[in-house]
Amino acid sequence: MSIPGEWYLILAAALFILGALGLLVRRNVLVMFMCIELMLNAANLTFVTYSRMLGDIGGQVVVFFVLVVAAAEVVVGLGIVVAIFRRRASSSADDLNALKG
Amino acid sequence: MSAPMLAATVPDSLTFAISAAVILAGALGVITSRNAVHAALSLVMTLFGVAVLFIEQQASFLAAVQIIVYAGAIVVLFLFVIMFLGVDRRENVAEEPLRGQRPLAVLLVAVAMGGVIALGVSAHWATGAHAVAGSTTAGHHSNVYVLGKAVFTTYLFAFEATAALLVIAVVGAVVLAKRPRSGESRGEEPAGPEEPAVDGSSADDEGPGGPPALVGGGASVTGAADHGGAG
Amino acid sequence: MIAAAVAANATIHVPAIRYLAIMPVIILLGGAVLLLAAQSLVRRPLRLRFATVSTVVISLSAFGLAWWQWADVMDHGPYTTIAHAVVTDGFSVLVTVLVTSATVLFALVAEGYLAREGIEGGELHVLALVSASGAILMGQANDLVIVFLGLEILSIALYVLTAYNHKRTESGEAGLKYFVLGGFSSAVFVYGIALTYGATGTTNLAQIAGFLSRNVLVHDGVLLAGMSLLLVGFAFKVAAVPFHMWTPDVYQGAPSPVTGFMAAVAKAGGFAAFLRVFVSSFGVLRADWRPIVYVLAIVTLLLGAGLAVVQRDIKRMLAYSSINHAGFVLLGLQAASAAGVSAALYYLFAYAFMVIGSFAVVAVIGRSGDMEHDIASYRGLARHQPVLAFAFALLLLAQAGVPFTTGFLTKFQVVVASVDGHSVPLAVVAMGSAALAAFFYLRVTVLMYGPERAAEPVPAAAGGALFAPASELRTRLNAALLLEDVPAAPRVVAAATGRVPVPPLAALAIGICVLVTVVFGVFPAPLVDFAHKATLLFLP
Amino acid sequence: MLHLAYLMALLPLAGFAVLVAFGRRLGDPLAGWVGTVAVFGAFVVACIALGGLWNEPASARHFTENYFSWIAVGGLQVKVGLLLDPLSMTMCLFVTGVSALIHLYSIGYMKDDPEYSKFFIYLNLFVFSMVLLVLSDNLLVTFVGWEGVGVCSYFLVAFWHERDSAASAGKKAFVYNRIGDAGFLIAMFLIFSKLGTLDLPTIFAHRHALGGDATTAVALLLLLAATGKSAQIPLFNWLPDAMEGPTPVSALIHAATMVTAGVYLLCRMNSVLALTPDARWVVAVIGGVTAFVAATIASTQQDIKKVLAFSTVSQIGYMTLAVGTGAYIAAIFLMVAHAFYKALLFLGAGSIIHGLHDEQDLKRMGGLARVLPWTYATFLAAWLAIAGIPPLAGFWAKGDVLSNVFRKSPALWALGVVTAILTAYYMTRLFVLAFRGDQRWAHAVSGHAHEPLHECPWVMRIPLVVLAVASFAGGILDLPWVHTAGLSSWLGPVFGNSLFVDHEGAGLQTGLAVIDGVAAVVGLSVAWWAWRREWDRPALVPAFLQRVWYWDDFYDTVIGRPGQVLAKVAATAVDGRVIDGAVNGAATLVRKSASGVRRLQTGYVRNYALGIVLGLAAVVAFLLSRVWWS
Amino acid sequence: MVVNFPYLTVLVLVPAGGALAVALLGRVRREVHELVGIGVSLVTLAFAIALTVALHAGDPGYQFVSHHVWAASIGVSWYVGVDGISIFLVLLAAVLFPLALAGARARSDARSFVGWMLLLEAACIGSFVSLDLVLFFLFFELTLVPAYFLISGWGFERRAYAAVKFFVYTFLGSAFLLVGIVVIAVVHQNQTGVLTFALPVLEHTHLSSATGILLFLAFTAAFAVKAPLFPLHTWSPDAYAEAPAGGSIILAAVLAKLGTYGIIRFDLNLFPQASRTLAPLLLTMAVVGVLYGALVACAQSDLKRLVAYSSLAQVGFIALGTFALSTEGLVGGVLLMVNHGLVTAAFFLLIGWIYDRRKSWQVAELGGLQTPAPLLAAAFTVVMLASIGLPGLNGFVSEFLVLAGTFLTHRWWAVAATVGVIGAALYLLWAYQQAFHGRPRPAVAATRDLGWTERVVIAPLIVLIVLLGVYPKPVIDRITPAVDRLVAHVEQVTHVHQPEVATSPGARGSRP
Repeated sequence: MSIPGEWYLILAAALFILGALGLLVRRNVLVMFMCIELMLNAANLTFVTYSRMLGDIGGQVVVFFVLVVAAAEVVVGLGIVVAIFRRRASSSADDLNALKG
Repeated sequence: MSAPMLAATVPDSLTFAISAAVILAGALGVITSRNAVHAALSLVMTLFGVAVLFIEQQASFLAAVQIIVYAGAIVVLFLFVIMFLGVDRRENVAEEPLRGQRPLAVLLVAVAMGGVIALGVSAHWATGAHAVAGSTTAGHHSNVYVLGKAVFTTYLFAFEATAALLVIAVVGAVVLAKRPRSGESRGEEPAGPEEPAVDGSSADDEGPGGPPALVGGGASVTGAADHGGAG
Repeated sequence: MIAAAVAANATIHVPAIRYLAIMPVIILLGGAVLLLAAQSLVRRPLRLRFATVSTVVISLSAFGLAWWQWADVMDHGPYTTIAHAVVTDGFSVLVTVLVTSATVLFALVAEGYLAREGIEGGELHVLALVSASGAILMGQANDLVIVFLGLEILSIALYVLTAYNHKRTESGEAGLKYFVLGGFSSAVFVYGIALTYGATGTTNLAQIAGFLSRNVLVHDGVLLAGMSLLLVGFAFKVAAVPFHMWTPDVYQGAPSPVTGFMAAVAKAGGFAAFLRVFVSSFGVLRADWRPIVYVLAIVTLLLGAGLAVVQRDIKRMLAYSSINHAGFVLLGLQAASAAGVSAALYYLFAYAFMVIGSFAVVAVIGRSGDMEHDIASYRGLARHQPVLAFAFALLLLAQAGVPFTTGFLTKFQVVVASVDGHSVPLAVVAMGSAALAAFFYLRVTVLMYGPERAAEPVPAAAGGALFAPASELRTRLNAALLLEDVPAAPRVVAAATGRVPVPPLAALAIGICVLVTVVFGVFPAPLVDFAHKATLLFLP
Repeated sequence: MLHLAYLMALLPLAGFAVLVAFGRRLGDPLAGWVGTVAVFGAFVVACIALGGLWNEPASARHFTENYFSWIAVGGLQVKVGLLLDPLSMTMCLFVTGVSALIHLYSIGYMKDDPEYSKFFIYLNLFVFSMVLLVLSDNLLVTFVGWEGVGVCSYFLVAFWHERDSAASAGKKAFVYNRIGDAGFLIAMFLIFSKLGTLDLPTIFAHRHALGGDATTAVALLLLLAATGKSAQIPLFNWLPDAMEGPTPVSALIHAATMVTAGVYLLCRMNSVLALTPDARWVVAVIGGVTAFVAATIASTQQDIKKVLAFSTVSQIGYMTLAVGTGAYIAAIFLMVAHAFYKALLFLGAGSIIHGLHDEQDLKRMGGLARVLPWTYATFLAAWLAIAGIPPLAGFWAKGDVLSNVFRKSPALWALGVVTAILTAYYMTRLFVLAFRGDQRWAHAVSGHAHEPLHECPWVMRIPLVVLAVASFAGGILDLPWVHTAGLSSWLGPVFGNSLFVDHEGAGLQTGLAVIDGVAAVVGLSVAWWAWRREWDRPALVPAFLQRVWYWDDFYDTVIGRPGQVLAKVAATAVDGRVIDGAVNGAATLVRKSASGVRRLQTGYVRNYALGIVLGLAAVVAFLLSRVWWS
Repeated sequence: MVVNFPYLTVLVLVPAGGALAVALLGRVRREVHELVGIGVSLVTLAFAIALTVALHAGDPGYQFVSHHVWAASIGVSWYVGVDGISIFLVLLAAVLFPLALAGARARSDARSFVGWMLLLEAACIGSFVSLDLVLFFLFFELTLVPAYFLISGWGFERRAYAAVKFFVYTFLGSAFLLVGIVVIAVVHQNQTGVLTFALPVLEHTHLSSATGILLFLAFTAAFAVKAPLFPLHTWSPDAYAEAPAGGSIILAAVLAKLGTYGIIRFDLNLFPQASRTLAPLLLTMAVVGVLYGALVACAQSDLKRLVAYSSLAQVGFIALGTFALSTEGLVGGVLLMVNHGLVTAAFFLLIGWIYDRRKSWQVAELGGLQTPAPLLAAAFTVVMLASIGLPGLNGFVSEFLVLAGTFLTHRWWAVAATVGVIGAALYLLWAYQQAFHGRPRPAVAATRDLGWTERVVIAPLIVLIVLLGVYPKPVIDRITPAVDRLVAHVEQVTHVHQPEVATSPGARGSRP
């Protein structure tokens, strides 16, 4: 008898929330990206758990796609960071506030 | 809630408990470590924990992909950029320049946590129909087989559509990493080895199959899919 | 090892595919890839023109195919294909038509822009094509996974496009902000899919709807949480308040043609999926989500219009105006009816032309460096370039909802839908916000049709000393309202004198936008009927 | 022949039209002649019409004719038509007659004025309006004439528009009249709402349907109209100012004709008035008090025309008093007589002013009898007539009024007698100061050496003479002992039952007449004694009276200035700050609040994320609340 | 005339086409643009006159109707027609536009000016002839655009402020109108299953009293702003004052009539019950407007603002007559719309000419104009007297009808408004005295009198002012049947009848 799905789901929720918290409190853009990855992982964990709970393979397939998306996102995101870094040597999100109001 | 927990076997319980601890610790590490490199390593911890839980839930293929793509490729890319940019300096985590940001964030998190727990206590978590897209264990096939079949039937179109994402990733990386032609920017000197793999190999690599060179995991993904399809 | 485990007879039956359904996407994506490859074959001086022409041709082919699809749908009815992952109905075809035409216009506008800015353009067009395919996918998605992928294809390409102009720091900043927030909202969205999946057992929209109609889950926590997360994801994409905050920054920072594209296509894609998912799949739960959309719409309408009033940067102003427009489209969504859907679609369609045209003008006026976006740059434009000024004024007034433009019919139809859905106060708020919005559109036209300098020698109308206090009060108020005089920085004034070169293709694009806006405003029947026939595959 | 009656109105109108079109080209004096001939034509038509009417039996002297439908909406049917009966006939006769004379006079008087033709345009328009007022068989068309004469009065008072005082006086005249007009209008609405018509014969026929309160209201509202037009308390003080107009205008409009329109209106509506004794009392009191107050003021004025103006007010007060007592015929009698001698007085004054080059101050006259013999002689007749010296017209007419009043109210009669004394007093004072004593006008003519003081030309003399004869002999129109032949029998059928008929004995009547005569002589003698030698007696001209009982100051303080303040407050504070302020304030509010919200758009991406999370929390909280609270 | 010829469509399209033609004319001499503009508007005028003559006077219904589906799926149709009420407003617009074009020429850029003016004419006429609510709204809103450009393009010192205020204020008002239009159509659709915006059909919609009142308020909000009724008038002094002469003429004389016309045409037809219920409110607004307008006008030293406030008072009279809901009042109201249009147009023409000469509207700076410019003064006098309501000129007939009609149903409001009659004399005569009387200063003494073109332009207005004052019957006879029909409709729905005014008093009993 394995651990009930609810525990996984709550764990995933906690992970998701921690990821969101990290995004809100961290200034380093790269760490913010990582926090997004945390959130995606939480979603993945949820998918897999549901896949087990419902006995449905669909959840696992979705995780597969989420992984691809995450990869593509990271590539582009890091590309943007690199492009910006050429102009200013800072990866702090708080330094980017020329556009406002 | 506690009763089912007790009903679980000890190894399962232990595995879950340890993995959960690892996952949360890793997550906390990401959001608290001053050094971006440490954060990336913490992220690996979490990813690993998640992979364990995937296995624990009979999603062994995804666990493998998780390790290879995430830990193996994405985090490496992170580290690569961190090192390349030289921004592995410490960030003063204790200080928050934006007024009200942190208290509000923590408050929201607390509330959300409370909501989740309340939801967990009161509601049914999984109310959905069972095995809509196909059973996880259809005909006692392996996880990979079942997964592969789902990918090429129910999710065929989604699978094909991911090709577009990879095209974007390729082109995006090329565009963004391209050095400004007329130089008012910092990088006046000849281009350093900025992601040469991207620049070099992707330009002539096209097609829905996606370029394997971009992400380490990309090859695995396509490879696995090809494999399933062939089978 | 895995291969060995597979039984020899366990073949996988690839689902049936109606290629016509996905042909526009294939053309766009394939074209993008081919274009990318072909770029290297073309000599550098011709590269830009080549890319533009290719993009136009590719988009036009997709556009033509969309009409084929339309005929097909009208003759044989809507259908789903590829294991019910995509749907071809009037709705999806309209979105396709919209997106492809927006892409054509974008290509025309971008040509001149790129030439002026001296930026390599091939990838820009490739990315735009791919992004457009994402939007189309969102329009024809019948599965949350496809929605998600479409969303990501659309968004990630847009992140790159936003950061495309590496000569402008704003471009990079905007790209990064867009990316961080977009990634965040994607995560939220995915989590929403996960919860919905858990609650319904499927990600297929039709199956979700079927499940919900068969099972009474009206107040299921997980389902509602999932739905609300999806709603937030969409709301972010369509820039509904309070999920809008990226919009002004990104619109301002992105290259002007991209901004127009983004405003038209991203909004269309986002709303297309939003409408389909919520009206079709969650139709049963409309009692739950309609109040949320109601409030969202009100806040979006008012905040969008209100904040636009205080902007000085035309792109920011148009960004806030696009938020206001999103509020109007939300009216159609809030109605949660066939009329609402078609009104929203019509709105998106008409708006696409207005906004691309507007940003085309902005791109032209932005001058080299894409920096002249203070509204003072428009001072006296009508003197130098009356046609350009008139076109811009017309597009702005159409956005304000002036009659005999599509802009009026857009508002009219969402109001009809809203009233039909018994949301009269919402309709009133919407029209009230339109009046507020008129204020800032007019501000620009005031400048364009005003004198070139801040103060012109005015005919001597000696002020009655009797009313000195009152007139003094008025003067102060006028200054406060930013009406009388927008003090411009010397740089701006210097730059603003003289004609701005208008690239011929951009002029063509602006002309098309104006023509569509006016012709279908005066003879609305074709477009209105189009939107009316473009119903969803199913409505609960 | 009665069918030609419309020509009475049409001829002046034609004159007006011709002068509008060609006046300037015709020029001086041809334009004046055109105008004069038109009005003379009207007079001739009036005489012909009189003949026609005279030939009818007394009970059938009532001719109506409709020309065209002016307004026809729902119940409101207004036709332009005329009502010719002895009352309107009488009015027409003296209106056109006096007008013709004054036109003739004006040809001389206005000579060399740069806007000569315009003067006759206005005059012809005035005559047309006056005839319309008098002849109309419909209250609304009467109102047209009523307003027409008002606006002509405005034009003519402000004729010398470069003078600020003239312009102000014109405006004042119009506005005061306008206040009265409001009363007229409301009275018409009331009648219309009650009777559904404004047609005079119909109103008379169905007057009982009005109901008691409405009748009183109508009567009082018409009285308000009359006080405006006829310069009665409380709206009398525009008339003295109106003397800024050229003197023929004062003679015609502000003495003989227009100002009596109010009295005419009340006479016209006699059958309605008859139903409301309360209102008639008010009319009588207003008339009596006005007569007295104006007479006191007239006794102290220095300006020759002002004296005459207040005298006019006073005399019309008599007429109003007569109307109030129901003595309509007496009122009309006095009106006609007054038209003769007051026109004459004004024309005489005009002759003096003309001769003295626009000098109007009595202090700078004196001894004119020798220089202006024609004027002097004719003025003499008018003076005696108005003073009430028998057997001139004034004596008979005023006597008729007073004897009627006596039976109605001895108190008012006493007031009337005192007024009669005052009348004789101030007229004598004027006469003496102008024609007797030293010649104090040397400097007035000093600047005009090339044009020495002279008697007026013959065109001006003819009217003087004609009017002098009329003033002298006007009494024969209605001598008390020949009631069967004079005005009484002529007008009697018009008033019928509503006429107050005095049945006092001949003795009493004679006694009253003697008292009148004595009063006149007393007033005359006192003035003669007081002013024959002295021309400056401050004790006899108290400031209180000179300043018109502070009447203007009172209006200015109570209405004028608060009104101005109110208007200014309304314009600046209410309209500018409140109403417009609300609009601009709303705009500012939008801007301010937007600027506030704008500060939330900090540019920090993490703030934006927080915004998303907040919105997310709100949405989730809302939906989950439905779980828990359902 | 040919029965099926779309006369009204042509009437709308002629000026619209003219606008297009002027826009396409290219860079030719300004006189050419102006002549084309005048020519086109004269053709329109000829059409309008022909229609007026051809109108069946006794027919209360809509005539020259043409009805084409415009956008079927949203129920909107091109549905135009005129009755005795609207034909004169069409005629008014057709008369005033050529005069405004000829009499108040643009200082610069004649092409755009003429183009906008012609477009405005098309929009105005379109509004007056629309029988489809949405079509009406379209034209109603369309008027804003050219008006806005006219003010902001050729206006005076504070034109930007005035133009935007005008646009946004009226736009805000019509926001409610649009929602109201949609609501009544939807209610009708729910009752009958047919989605239509045709006025004659929607008339028969059954509305609950609460809905009726809300809709009435929504409609009236737009119309009251446009009219403008107190206290929603504050855009008008600014707009009238800052607009160029041509703009002021059209704004005050034609455009503002859209508001009062809308009230009569739509409020009364669609919401008779609510109109009657809320009549006291509207009447009070009207009366306050009459008195307040006069009061504030008394404090104006600027001729244009003065006329603006006098317009407020006049519009108050129109609203008064309308909400009296009696035949007399309504006929008076409609007539007053025409009359006020003529008078205000003449006012603004003259004021424009004064400005051309003296570069000022401040009465204090004009003093003594009558001496050098007697014709100007004469024309001004006639117009002023018409505005004051002098009998024999056009203003009186309508004002009297309005007041008499109001008195029948709402006595005290009429009495209060009658007091307002005094006010007009007060401020207009004061202004006239300040501007025209007195001894001219040397600068003023050199002022030109009216030239030939100016005489030709003002003469038709003066003639009409006099003609309508002396013989308004042809107009009244055509207005009355339509108004009768309207009143009958209101009475039928509300079951309240106006006090009957018997033509023969003998037949009358006691009155209510």
